[in-house]
Amino acid sequence: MADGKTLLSGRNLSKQFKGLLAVSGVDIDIRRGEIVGLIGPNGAGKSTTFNLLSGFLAPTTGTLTIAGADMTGASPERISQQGLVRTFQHGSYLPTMTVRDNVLIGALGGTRNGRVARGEQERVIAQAIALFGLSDHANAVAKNLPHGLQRLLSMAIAFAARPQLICYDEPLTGLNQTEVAETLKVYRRLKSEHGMSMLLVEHNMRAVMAICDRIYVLHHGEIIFTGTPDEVKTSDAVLKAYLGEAHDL
Amino acid sequence: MTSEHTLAVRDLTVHYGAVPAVTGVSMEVKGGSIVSLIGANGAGKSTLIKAITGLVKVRSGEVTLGGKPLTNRAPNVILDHGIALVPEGRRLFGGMTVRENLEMGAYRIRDAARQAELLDTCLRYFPDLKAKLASDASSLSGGQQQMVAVARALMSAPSVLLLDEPTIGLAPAFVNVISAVVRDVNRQGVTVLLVEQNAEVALRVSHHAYVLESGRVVKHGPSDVFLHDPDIKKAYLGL
Amino acid sequence: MQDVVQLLFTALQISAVYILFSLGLTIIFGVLKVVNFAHGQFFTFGALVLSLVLRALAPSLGHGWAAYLLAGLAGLAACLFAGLVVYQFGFKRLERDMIGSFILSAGLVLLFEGIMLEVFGGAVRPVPALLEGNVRLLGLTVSSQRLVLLAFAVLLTAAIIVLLQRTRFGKALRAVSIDHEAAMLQGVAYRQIALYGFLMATAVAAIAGMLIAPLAAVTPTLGDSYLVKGFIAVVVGGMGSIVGAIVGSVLIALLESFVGFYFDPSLANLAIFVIVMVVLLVRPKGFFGND
Amino acid sequence: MTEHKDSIGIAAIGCVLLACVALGSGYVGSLMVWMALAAALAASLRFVLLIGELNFASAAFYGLGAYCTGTIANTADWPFAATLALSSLLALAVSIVFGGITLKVKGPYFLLIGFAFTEAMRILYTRTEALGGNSGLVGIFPPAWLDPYYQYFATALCFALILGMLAIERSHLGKIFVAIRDNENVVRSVGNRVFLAKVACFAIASAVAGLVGSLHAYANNVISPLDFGFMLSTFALAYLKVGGEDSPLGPVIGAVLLVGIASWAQSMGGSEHILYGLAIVLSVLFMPKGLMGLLERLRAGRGGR
Amino acid sequence: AETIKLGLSIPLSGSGANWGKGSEWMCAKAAQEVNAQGGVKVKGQAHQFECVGYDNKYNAAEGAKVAQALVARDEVKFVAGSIGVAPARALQSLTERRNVLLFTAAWGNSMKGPKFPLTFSQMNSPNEISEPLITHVKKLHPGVKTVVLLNPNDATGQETEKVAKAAWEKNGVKVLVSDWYERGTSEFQPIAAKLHAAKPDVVDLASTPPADAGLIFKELKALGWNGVKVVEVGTGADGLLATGKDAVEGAYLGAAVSVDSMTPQQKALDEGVRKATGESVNAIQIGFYDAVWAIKAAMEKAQSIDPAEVAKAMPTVRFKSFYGETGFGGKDVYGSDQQMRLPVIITKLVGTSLQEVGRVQK
Ligand SMILES: Nc1ncnc2c1ncn2[C@@H]1O[C@H](COP(=O)(O)OP(=O)(O)OP(=O)(O)O)[C@@H](O)[C@H]1O
Ligand SMILES: Nc1ncnc2c1ncn2[C@@H]1O[C@H](COP(=O)(O)OP(=O)(O)OP(=O)(O)O)[C@@H](O)[C@H]1O
Ligand SMILES: [Mg+2]
Ligand SMILES: [Mg+2]
Repeated sequence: MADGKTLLSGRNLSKQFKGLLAVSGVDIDIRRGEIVGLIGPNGAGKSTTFNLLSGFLAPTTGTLTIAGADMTGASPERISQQGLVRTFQHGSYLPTMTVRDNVLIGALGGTRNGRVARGEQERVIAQAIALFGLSDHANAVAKNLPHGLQRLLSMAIAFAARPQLICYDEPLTGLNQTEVAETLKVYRRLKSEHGMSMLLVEHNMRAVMAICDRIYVLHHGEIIFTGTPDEVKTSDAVLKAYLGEAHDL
Repeated sequence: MTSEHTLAVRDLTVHYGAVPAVTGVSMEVKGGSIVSLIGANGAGKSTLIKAITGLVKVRSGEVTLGGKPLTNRAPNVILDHGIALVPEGRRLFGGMTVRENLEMGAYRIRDAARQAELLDTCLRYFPDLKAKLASDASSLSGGQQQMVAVARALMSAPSVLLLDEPTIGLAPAFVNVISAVVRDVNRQGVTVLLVEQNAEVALRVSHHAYVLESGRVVKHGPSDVFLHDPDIKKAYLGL
Repeated sequence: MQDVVQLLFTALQISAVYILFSLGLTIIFGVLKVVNFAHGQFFTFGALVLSLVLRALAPSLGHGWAAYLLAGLAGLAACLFAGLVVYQFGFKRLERDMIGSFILSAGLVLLFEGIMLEVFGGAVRPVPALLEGNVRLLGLTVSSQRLVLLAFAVLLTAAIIVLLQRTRFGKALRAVSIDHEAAMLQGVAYRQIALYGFLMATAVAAIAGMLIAPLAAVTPTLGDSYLVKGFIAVVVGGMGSIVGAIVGSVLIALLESFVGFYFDPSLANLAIFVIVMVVLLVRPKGFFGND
Repeated sequence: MTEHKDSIGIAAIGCVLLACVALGSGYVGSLMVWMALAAALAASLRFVLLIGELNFASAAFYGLGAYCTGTIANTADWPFAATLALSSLLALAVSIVFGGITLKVKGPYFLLIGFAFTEAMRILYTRTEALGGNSGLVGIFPPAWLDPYYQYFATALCFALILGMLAIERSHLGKIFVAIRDNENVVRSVGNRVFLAKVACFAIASAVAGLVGSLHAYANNVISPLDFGFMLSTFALAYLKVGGEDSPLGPVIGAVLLVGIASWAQSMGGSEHILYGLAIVLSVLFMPKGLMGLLERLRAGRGGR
Repeated sequence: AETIKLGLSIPLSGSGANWGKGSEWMCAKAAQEVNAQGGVKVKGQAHQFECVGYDNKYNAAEGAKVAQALVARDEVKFVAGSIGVAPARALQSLTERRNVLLFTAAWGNSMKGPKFPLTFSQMNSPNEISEPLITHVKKLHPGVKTVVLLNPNDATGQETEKVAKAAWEKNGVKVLVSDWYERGTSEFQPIAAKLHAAKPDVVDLASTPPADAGLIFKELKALGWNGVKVVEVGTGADGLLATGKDAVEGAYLGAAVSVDSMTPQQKALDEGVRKATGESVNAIQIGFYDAVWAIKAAMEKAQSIDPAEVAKAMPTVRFKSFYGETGFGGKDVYGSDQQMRLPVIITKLVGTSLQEVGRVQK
């Protein structure tokens, strides 16, 4: 899998919390320009995997390669410099700052890592704000925004850092269906216009199925299935572990 | 059940500083029924729930349970009247074990046997928690925490249960579990007010629904009407 | 060898006061999230009132247990009243504002010290011991008052641990310390619990002050040096942790005894501050902190 | 718009103090310098508050600057500017090491580790004979050519430092500081070096504190270990809180007011403590956002009507 | 005639508050006596005295503020007393430059001598006290062979230690240990354990404040030690007794006065201080009373109220001190006659009162 198209490659990643093996022997690959989903029941280890990939947790075993460089055990800052930027499941924004300044912090991160040129900051910020539909709220303080806009803001911050790979942890929770549809449109543009890859952890199946090129299914810390959305929908193992019998997609 | 468990809100207005979040809302949750409160982001759903449970101050209007006024009482007093809340963002006691979290839920139940009984019921609803009883609540995954939050509210044996977006971050299978639990609890006679973004889920379990928009009730009626009327779905629910 | 045993025992005795002092600090921090600089003032106030009342009672009751009981109750009552006022009109209004309440407590230190100086004067007040004389124990001589103090420390600490770990009240206190709103939603009357927690801490401080009074220079500045040590004990042990406060206190007492003996007492003070920094580097939340 | 207002406000207060130095007797001049020193120290404290930490070690770095200056003044014949610079650099260097080790710790722990450091430094001074032990150092005078103007110089420099810190706060670096306070994981996740930024913030504030300490030594001519105990940090925090920590003007106004009150209360002997304590208690209780917050409220109230 | 302000830089808060309060009272009392006798008569005019004192909190920074307030704001030309080495040095750095006469109770040797022509000492320092006291104690207890010393780790302590060590050794007593502790210490058990471990014949607590000394003797007693107790510059019995109870019986003090041997006038002053502070008058406070009378005498002798003139006259005056008529000396030790000549009174604690056991008039 070490061809030029592979952006991220995790091998045999495990994480042990005291008595609990939260993630065990996970192999994960993301190619350039690909949108990958990571789904699984609650407590399956999705957020933990996220933390392993983004350097917020050091793996107990395994290796991590991003854009050709070994990133095993590297700090979050290092990994971000290598092109992977993530959001968090909760409160992934800067509450007391304005929307503009929130996005600025993302752009500054990109600037430091050479992904955003010094003169380009303003343009990148404006682009991020427009892209996620925050133009009317550019000067609002983040904590006063409605929840949905806060979600969009956290995506905008990550975007402004201009990474090659964006990892979103449950970005669509708490969005209504119109908002979800809008957001998915943005995702497609991130991929087509900005050439970004994406890793999504999400429980909104309809959205995951609609947007992802490939999906990993995690259960009890192990990958139990990999495939296209259509393959996932028809897999018995997945249905049983995750979707529950009587769920319509 | 009876009207003594009817939760009513009359002409309620809540401000954050000078900004109104809820304006002149009136609503009734009949004793023994399930009512859902739906609406877009920032519509004021959580604010309304917080006002009912005493977490934010009401500027004007009235909250009553079975006719008894409960406006602006402290959250613990509200709970003493049998109204329990599964708050937005879970608010578990990190640093305490799951068991201790559940015991805190039963804080007002002094009878040990009754507590044990309630714990049994909760573990029956959420068998996954059995293995986690001795774990620190903050080490649980998002979904597991959500289950603890619901279970903790049930531990107080409430007569009225308020849930603020209980399915947020839950895998589809667990969404069904929560729906089932809500229904089951309701069958035992508990009045339920369910706040949801996920309008479909909410409408399926509830009898009656209110739609909130910009802090005002813009529509209410029987849930099945909502669920089956395409116009309403389009206009208010973004479905 | 004899030295080492003596020093260990010394450390144990000293740690008794530190423990009582730091327990209060840690409880207040745990429940109210207040770094309470004024804690030492309650300690001092207890000792001062005790000395005053004892002197007033001396002509009629002498220095027996009865006099002590009455004076002790008076000291306790006075401190609880002061604590009540400080909480109701002070800390309650600054709920959860760590910086604000810290400054408030610093202001209270100045205010209280000034008032106590006006009221009680700066002279050292003699306080007779509850139990005079010394006892020989395992080949060591110990003053009886120290033993009384030690016994109280053990009893009070045990009582507090049981209270916090075993009782409904204790669990509520812990829950409140983690998320007071969530605790209220479970039916915990936060204001009341916080007040009780504050008063409990105040009472422990007052009792500690009254027990050490016969062994210390009782002036309006009595609590100052305990305050610094108490804070360090709490930090080393982990703020909000009861066990931590105990371990921290013992550690400081050990340092004070051993470094003081083998090097010099002023170096012991320096060592205590250095140790606190080292401990925090290794364990950024103290030995038992998790918050 | 408001950004300029703060700078102008600070500069205006600075000018008023300078004018008072010119108009007043020698004592008023000294008082203005104390106010300026206090304001700069409180502003340095506020600067670290940008990353969300209460820096109780500020008294230690202030003291370090003062002692460095005192030692040089007593032993070597260095140019004045070099002495100031070295004092500040020493504080900077020590703060980088200290911050580099301790900034992993947060909240009350960081506060109390700073407290411990301050006390450890104080005891260290008392034990060091070369630093004059407990009685401290004497004879720290500004050069003769500056002596008549020293009060202007010190006041002006303090305000320049305050404005300099404000400029950093308004820069991108300053935004990163505030972002760290808000949610450091987010800042980190987009690739900003959080720890480095924290140390930078702490070091800048400490260098300022060191420089102000140096000015203090020249202003008082005499220093002793007790000058730099934890009470100094506590008072700086009180200035900040009474003035209002949200606004850059807060520490300046708080310092001017409280140092003024202290000077006025001086003649009350023991009751000084009571009055001063009462002033702090009342302002914390009735002006939770400080004087600046109160002004804001009044203005908002009038505008709203 | 103008009213002459006498400035004071004294601790009025914290642990030194009582010294300051008593000093303030003694200054005011002396001023009142002078005024009642018709004031200070200079060139046909009778000037009145008035005392103003500010809290120096025992540190240099506050000392500097007090100095500015006294000298620059209140335009005080005479300082009738100052306590604490650090704040007194802050004051001195201003007074010498601004032509202000300064009395100080601080012992710092670095503050004395010809370099500081306007500075005078108002109290016996260890230089004066140690040797006579120690020689006297050795005479009373010829058997003692060994001593341990303890001092607070501050300027006062550091100076006392040097002198005391030399004095004991001169008397053929071996100094086993000389230790330091931090002022403000509250637990003295470890310190006592260490002193006790050396098994000394004498424990000399040198410049340890009385209340601390009481606590240490008490711990020593609990450990079973019972030798000769000395608190070289101990200023009074109250603090010792308050904390030491019966453990301080027999202690020798070098800077206290025995109430039993006081004249009625002295007793009246003692009463006054007791009212103000709750404790008996001590040597520091007496210095403030004496300084006022010394300033008056020097002014009248110089027939001037200019500080430089008054300072020039000061070494040659005789004046009415608390202890009786006296003057200035100290050229042999400090290089100039700026030290008030006061008797060294050696007292011993018997029961609850001090008894004078010796008096050395230099
Ligand atoms: N810091 C920790 N210490 C101990 N156990 C942990 C820790 N973090 C996570 N776990 C455990 O690891 C498992 C996986 O957690 P994780 O948060 O990765 O789940 P998830 O797949 O993100 O679930 P969800 O969809 O509910 O967010 C859970 O059982 C959780 O309890
Ligand atoms: N503490 C607060 N201070 C100021 N404004 C607030 C606060 N909390 C909420 N708001 C504002 O009040 C309005 C209503 O918020 P509320 O949380 O009640 O909405 P909601 O319907 O629960 O939305 P969501 O579905 O996102 O949870 C929003 O505009 C929100 O920004
Ligand atoms: Mg997760
Ligand atoms: Mg909500």
